[in-house]
Amino acid sequence: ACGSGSTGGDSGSSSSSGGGGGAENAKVAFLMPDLASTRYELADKPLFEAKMKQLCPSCTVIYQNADSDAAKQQQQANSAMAQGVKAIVIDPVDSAAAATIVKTAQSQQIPVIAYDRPVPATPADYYISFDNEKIGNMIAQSLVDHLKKENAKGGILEVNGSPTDAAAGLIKKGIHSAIDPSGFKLLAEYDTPDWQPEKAQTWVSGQITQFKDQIAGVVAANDGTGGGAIAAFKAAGVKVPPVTGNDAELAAAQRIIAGDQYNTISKPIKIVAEASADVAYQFMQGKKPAGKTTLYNTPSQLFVPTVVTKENINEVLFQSGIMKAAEACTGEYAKGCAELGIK
Amino acid sequence: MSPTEQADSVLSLRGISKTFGAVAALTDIELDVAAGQVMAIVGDNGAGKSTLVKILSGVHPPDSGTITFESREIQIPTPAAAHKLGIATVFQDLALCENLNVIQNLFLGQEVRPLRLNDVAMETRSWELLRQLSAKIPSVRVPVAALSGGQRQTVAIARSLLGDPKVIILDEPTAALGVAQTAEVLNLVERLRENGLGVIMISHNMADVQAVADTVAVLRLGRNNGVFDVGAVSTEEIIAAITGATDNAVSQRQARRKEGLPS
Amino acid sequence: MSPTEQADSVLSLRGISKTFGAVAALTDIELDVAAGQVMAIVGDNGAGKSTLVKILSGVHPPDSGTITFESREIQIPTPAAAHKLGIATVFQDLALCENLNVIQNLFLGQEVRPLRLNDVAMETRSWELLRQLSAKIPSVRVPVAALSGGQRQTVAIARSLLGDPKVIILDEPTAALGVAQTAEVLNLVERLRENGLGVIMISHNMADVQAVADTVAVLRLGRNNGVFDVGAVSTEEIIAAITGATDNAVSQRQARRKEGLPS
Amino acid sequence: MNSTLTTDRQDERLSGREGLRGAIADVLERARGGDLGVIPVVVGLIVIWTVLQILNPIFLSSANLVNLTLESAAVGIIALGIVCVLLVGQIDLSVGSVSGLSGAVLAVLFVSNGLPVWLAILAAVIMGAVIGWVYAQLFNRFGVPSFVITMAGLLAFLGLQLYVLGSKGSINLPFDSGLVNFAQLDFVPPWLSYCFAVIAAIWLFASGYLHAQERRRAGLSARNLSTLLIRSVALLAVLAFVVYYLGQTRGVGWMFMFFVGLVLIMHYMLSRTKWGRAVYAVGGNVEAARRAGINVKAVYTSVFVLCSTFAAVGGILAAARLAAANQSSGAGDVNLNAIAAAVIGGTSLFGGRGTAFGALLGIIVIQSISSGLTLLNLDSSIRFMVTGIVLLLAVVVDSIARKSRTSHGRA
Amino acid sequence: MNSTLTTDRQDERLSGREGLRGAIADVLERARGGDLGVIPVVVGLIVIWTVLQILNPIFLSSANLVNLTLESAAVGIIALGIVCVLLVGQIDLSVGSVSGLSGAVLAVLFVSNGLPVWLAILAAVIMGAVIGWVYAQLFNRFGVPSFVITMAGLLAFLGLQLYVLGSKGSINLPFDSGLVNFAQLDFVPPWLSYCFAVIAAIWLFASGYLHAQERRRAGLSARNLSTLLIRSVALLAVLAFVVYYLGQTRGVGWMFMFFVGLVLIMHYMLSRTKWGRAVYAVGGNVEAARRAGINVKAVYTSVFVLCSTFAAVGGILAAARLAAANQSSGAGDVNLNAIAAAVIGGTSLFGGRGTAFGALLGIIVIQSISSGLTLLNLDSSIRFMVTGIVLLLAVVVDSIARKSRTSHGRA
Ligand SMILES: Nc1ncnc2c1ncn2[C@@H]1O[C@H](COP(=O)(O)OP(=O)(O)OP(=O)(O)O)[C@@H](O)[C@H]1O
Ligand SMILES: Nc1ncnc2c1ncn2[C@@H]1O[C@H](COP(=O)(O)OP(=O)(O)OP(=O)(O)O)[C@@H](O)[C@H]1O
Ligand SMILES: [Mg+2]
Ligand SMILES: [Mg+2]
Repeated sequence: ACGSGSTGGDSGSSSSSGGGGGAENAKVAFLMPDLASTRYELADKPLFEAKMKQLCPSCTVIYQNADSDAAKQQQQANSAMAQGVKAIVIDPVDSAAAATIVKTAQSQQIPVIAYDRPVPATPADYYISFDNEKIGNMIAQSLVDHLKKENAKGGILEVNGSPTDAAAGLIKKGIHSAIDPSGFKLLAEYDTPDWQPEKAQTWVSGQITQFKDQIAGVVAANDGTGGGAIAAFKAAGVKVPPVTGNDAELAAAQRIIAGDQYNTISKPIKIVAEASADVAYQFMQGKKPAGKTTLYNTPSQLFVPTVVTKENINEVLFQSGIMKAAEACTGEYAKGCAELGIK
Repeated sequence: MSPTEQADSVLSLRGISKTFGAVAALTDIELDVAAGQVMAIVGDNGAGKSTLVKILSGVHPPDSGTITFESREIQIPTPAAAHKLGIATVFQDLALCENLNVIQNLFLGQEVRPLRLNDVAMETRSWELLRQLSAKIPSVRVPVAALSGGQRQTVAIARSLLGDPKVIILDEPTAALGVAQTAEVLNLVERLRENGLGVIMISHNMADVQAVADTVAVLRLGRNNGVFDVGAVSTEEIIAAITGATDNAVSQRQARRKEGLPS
Repeated sequence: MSPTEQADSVLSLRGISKTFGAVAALTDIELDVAAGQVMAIVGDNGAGKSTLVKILSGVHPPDSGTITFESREIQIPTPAAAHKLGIATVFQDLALCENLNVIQNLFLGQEVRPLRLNDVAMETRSWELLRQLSAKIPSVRVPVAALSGGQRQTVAIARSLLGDPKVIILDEPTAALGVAQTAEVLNLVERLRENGLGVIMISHNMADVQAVADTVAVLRLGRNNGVFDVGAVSTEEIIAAITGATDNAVSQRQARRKEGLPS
Repeated sequence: MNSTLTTDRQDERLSGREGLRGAIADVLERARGGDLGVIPVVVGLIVIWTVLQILNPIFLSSANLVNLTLESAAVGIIALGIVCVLLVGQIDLSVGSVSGLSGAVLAVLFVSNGLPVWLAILAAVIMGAVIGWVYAQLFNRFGVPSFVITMAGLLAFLGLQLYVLGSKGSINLPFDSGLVNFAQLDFVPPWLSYCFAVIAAIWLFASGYLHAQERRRAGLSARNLSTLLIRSVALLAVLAFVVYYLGQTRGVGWMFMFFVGLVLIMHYMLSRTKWGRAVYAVGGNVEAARRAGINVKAVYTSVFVLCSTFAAVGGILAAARLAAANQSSGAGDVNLNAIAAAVIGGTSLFGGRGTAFGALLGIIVIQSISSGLTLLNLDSSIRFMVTGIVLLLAVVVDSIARKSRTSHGRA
Repeated sequence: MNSTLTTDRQDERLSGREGLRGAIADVLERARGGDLGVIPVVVGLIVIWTVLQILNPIFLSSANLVNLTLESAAVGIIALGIVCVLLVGQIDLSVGSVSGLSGAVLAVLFVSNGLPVWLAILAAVIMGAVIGWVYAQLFNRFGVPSFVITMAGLLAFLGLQLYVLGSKGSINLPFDSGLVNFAQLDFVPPWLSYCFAVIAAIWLFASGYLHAQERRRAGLSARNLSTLLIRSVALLAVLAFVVYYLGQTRGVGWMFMFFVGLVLIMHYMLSRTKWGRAVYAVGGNVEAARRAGINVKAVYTSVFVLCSTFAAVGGILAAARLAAANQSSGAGDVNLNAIAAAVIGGTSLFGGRGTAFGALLGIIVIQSISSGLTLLNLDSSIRFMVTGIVLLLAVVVDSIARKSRTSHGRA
């Protein structure tokens, strides 16, 4: 670490080492991992920024999205440090590889808050998340329960996320933890390259020819691939079995309203994003916030997501204000909305 | 044998210059070509003959100078403009598309029935043209890449006859041709002259020049080095103008052969 | 004037045939070239001359037939093999790399000091060679793409002299050359003969053939059509053999000119 | 019949053949010479079909082949545009982004703004054309390599796609809209499919016959009646079999018919119009084309516009097939697959060589591999490896068949 | 001095210039003629640096430029290999996968199997060489287009990478290992950096002087003393400034020095050896090269091996810089960036034109854009759009500078 002793750039560095109290005009980095899910740009970022603005009107948030590339995330972190940020909130592309970023930042006395995904190898200063593995487990479990209730016969298809995405790996693990002991046969599973819905559609189409009516349900790791799976059934002209999702995208909500998709999962992004802004602000002021629990040797706060189905969609997504009925209940979805009482 | 009096010129150049990087390829060239006249341009290798041709056919713009065509001062910015004016050119490097076959090359840019190509008409016409030049091409449906050097040159010459040009420029048209094909091309040049076209022919072959040209313009190192009337000049004089000396490799060789030196 | 008795041959071909698709380019060719002898190969366009050259220089494999070099029967599978045997070739299409400059092209494949190229030595030698052929090349450091047709041909010829060949094959070496350069090349061919090399020269120019060749082999439509001793044959006879008829475009043209018909 | 030689058969070096025997001999001769057109690709295709069928017997089932045809259409249409740019020796790396953007524009206009579907489609297609026109301007004016222009486009239009989708992220197209139906559920009725097959065969025969007549009248060699008949009957048999086999399940999709129709139109344009000649000429030797008086810049413009337009059309169909437009539409391997389809179909990356049918065959190769291996349910690591190997296999077979070309002097 | 003309200046059409004045006139003349080598790229670079600096004043800060140099090294080395394949008119699409695989192999051998680091590096590099060799065999034997071979490689080696990483998915390299230090923390001490700068300047002067002497002795025109001096002093000034400015923070990283060293070696190999000549010849006209007796297959083999080896080395450095190898290493835009760096640096996709320095400049352009826009804190959609536009801007500047080339008859 001796080589990096003099880091920090021209102006920002001198004040950053001083630390104490004044966080005015400070910068904080908010580094998100990918564009495969819309949530980072549409939810996490604006919510975090809004909360930050409220806590510290003169502070700036440096937002970056690494587009699923760990090396790019490293570059983004480095450039944030060159700009003299006082804290980094990072949702790592690769939990293992992010250790470098944590190391580099900590060597410059910049605190790092792991967001959404942990950095197990090198403890960050704080960890705030819901648990991806748990998410996988919850969507799958909800589907399994539903199938059991309906006395469905047959097996399950599993559409995982990108084979080169660490988060997808966690979700996959979670899904298996629910399906493997469920008694339903896992007909086949597929890692969708780049989370592409088209790929998921192609694969599911093939499985429909292969397994015909044995397919009782499909566990898809996010809403995009879930949508691809549904389109495959529609295109094959067969009945759509229950299909899961994850991320609670608007399009998924509409499909749930229309009865095409069985579930998705809504993460309390607002709560998490605001909590992380809180924690980051404390760090920027030079405080050391304490965690609710400790995970991976890191003071942590974990939040629990909610599975959304037709039964609870109104209350979880619409009444809570996460989504607006006016956006979702357009055209063909108006009827479904009316039935579910969404206004 | 042929009219040498200066007819009013179809094409005349004044003060044409062209530089490539550090090399002055053409300096202050003057030239007049009349309808119904064959003008030969001769000169050593690299004298600038092909550069001049390229300027006339719109391939390169000149750096300076004016071109007058049918008494109007014109610009020839592109080869398409030259075509439109009625200037057809056979380039020294032939400029054929090797991936296209003979018919496709012949009619390139002037296809019969643009929206539904008339292959039969084009093939028939191709055979006519090629026969006329006594080309020895076994099939016109092979890509030009598969033709011999002389066969390609014949294709390039045949192509220049297709439109209805007023001036035809031939840059070393017989370089790769066999004796029979050369004779046909010379016949052709004479026919073109009879039809009132202006013909510019570049050649290193003094016999051919003497045979068909009316006037000979000599270029030397990118400059005019005299315009001669073919009837009034001997081969030796032309060669002297080309090489810039009366004592040159050609005359030495001839002298040696006459003296019958051993080999 | 020159030795016409059959020396024992460096290179002889028996029954060489080559087909391209549906075209029989060469059928049953026989040929013998002796050291210290200049063999001219003549023939109409597409007669198969260049194909024969390409077979001898390892560019195409023959379909059938045998090649004997210095009394050993050999295969020439690649151009590199031909180089190794001592067969140097000037191709009709020159085969130069347009992106490389003159020096780089001249020494391609036979650079001086492979691991630390000696540019100075190569440039000096290049100028020597080019001067010797009285090339008019302003600079040897420009890419070949910027040279005129004749300049390129000079480069290709100069290249063939670089190694230490036993047989030199020249495929229409003077086609694009000016009068002075042509004379130099003919001088060169005579010097090569004196140095005991076997020379195969392809040309459409009967005057050149008569000037330097010892024997003339005529190809017609891919077949042997006679081998003549230059001393004992007239231009007219050779032309008759090439065109396959005594009454041909060339003789007609000549007759017409003699009779002085109006152009 | 062979006694008097036609104009184009008089050279005595030609192995003289006419009639049916001649035609067969010709094909064999060309096979020996390596000049086989699309035959090597077909051979490659047969090899990989066999392999995949052995690995999973469902692969050649009617249902799966129907899927295959439908999945080929969108990227196939994009590949058709790529063939055109490759023919002039240029490249377009942005077809993926443009297709994604086009899907996004369609969805936003149609679903979010409630425009009629035809207007939304038109807008997306026009946008594609405009993008191509901009590329062409940059290329013609500044001479920037098309690789870099379109790479800039790849990034910029990906950004625009995200921007257009904006806060929605992913937009569903209604399943009951005509567009989605077209891409998913509309199949040509069996009787009409057979009609198409018959019409194609008759058309092949008639046009061949008239052409032969015309050639004979002009004193040129021509295919004789039996050759023409055999050709047409063979075509009829193949098409009828395809229609029959696909008809076992759902039949021939309209979207696939649309793709085939575009292939036929492009084939005509490239082989039978002045424009097509100009495209090949520019690709073969742009300077020669310019000297022949061809407006080279116009050719480049037309080709870039065509390519981007096809990309937009492909994007619309992809969105229709998925019944959604989202941020990852057009990302991933769309670019690579489209270019690879063109290259596998025999289009040269150096320009001047290739056909519209090549795009059709190429995309079928690519989709067969992808569909065949998707069916195998392998680990993704293994799947990637096997995909690579099978792709290589298909192309090696093709290349071996072509190989003799060089040794016969046609590079 | 100008009175007697040297051998190479005797043609009277040459505008005769010698000495310093001549050198300047020559440069101007070449600028007018559009034959500027890398100058246009440098101009493009200056333009985008100015733009980015205006947009965010941190961009040209020493700390950021140090990051920039370090981030350029890995992909820059890959681009160096790409330059070689492009020079022979081929392409390698698999450099991303190969670099990812190489990182994975390194990590597995070094971390999981506990091999010494040098052995793990050696194994990864050899694997790269073997991959290139296999490509070359396929290319030489079967004549499969390199586009398709390497696309198959892209898939197969991505699969292999996933397979090698196995269930671990991502492997950390220990922070205290020499390799990670080399990529992250090792900087050239200031005195040594200045030494390097001085050595480079002296070497430039000495070699130029000796060369000029030799030329004069051979009767050829040569650069005169003042030109040589000015050149060397200018180089010294530039290098010393770079060292000084980067030294404001961390200085010049050893990894960057390693990259620059490789660039210099490749520059020497390409411009001063027989092999380099053969590479350019094959790219310019492969048939002419073959006829000149060059072993064309060996040249292709060397080039493919070199490219894959560089890809492997780049992959090792990328892993070291990230201190981890994971499934997405080498994925994403590594391929596109490496090829774009080569193309932006003036390498032609059609072969025969390009330099090793082009790869250096090209990657700096690419990384500047990427780093500059990272600093700007934009939405992804806007960032993509701006990236595309800035990239285009850089290259349009470059192309306008080059443009006069065609109008002066050099295509
Ligand atoms: N595109 C070009 N770029 C640079 N220099 C060129 C270019 N074209 C021609 N030159 C130079 O201009 C001069 C004249 O060339 P040109 O081709 O006009 O000669 P030429 O008289 O046709 O010779 P030849 O008889 O050999 O065909 C030559 O020195 C050549 O090097
Ligand atoms: N690579 C090839 N592919 C197909 N056909 C070829 C090929 N090369 C030559 N031919 C054919 O072989 C025949 C002989 O060609 P060749 O080049 O040997 O003629 P040539 O005697 O050199 O003619 P020229 O005097 O015109 O140079 C020609 O009809 C030509 O079309
Ligand atoms: Mg010329
Ligand atoms: Mg020949």
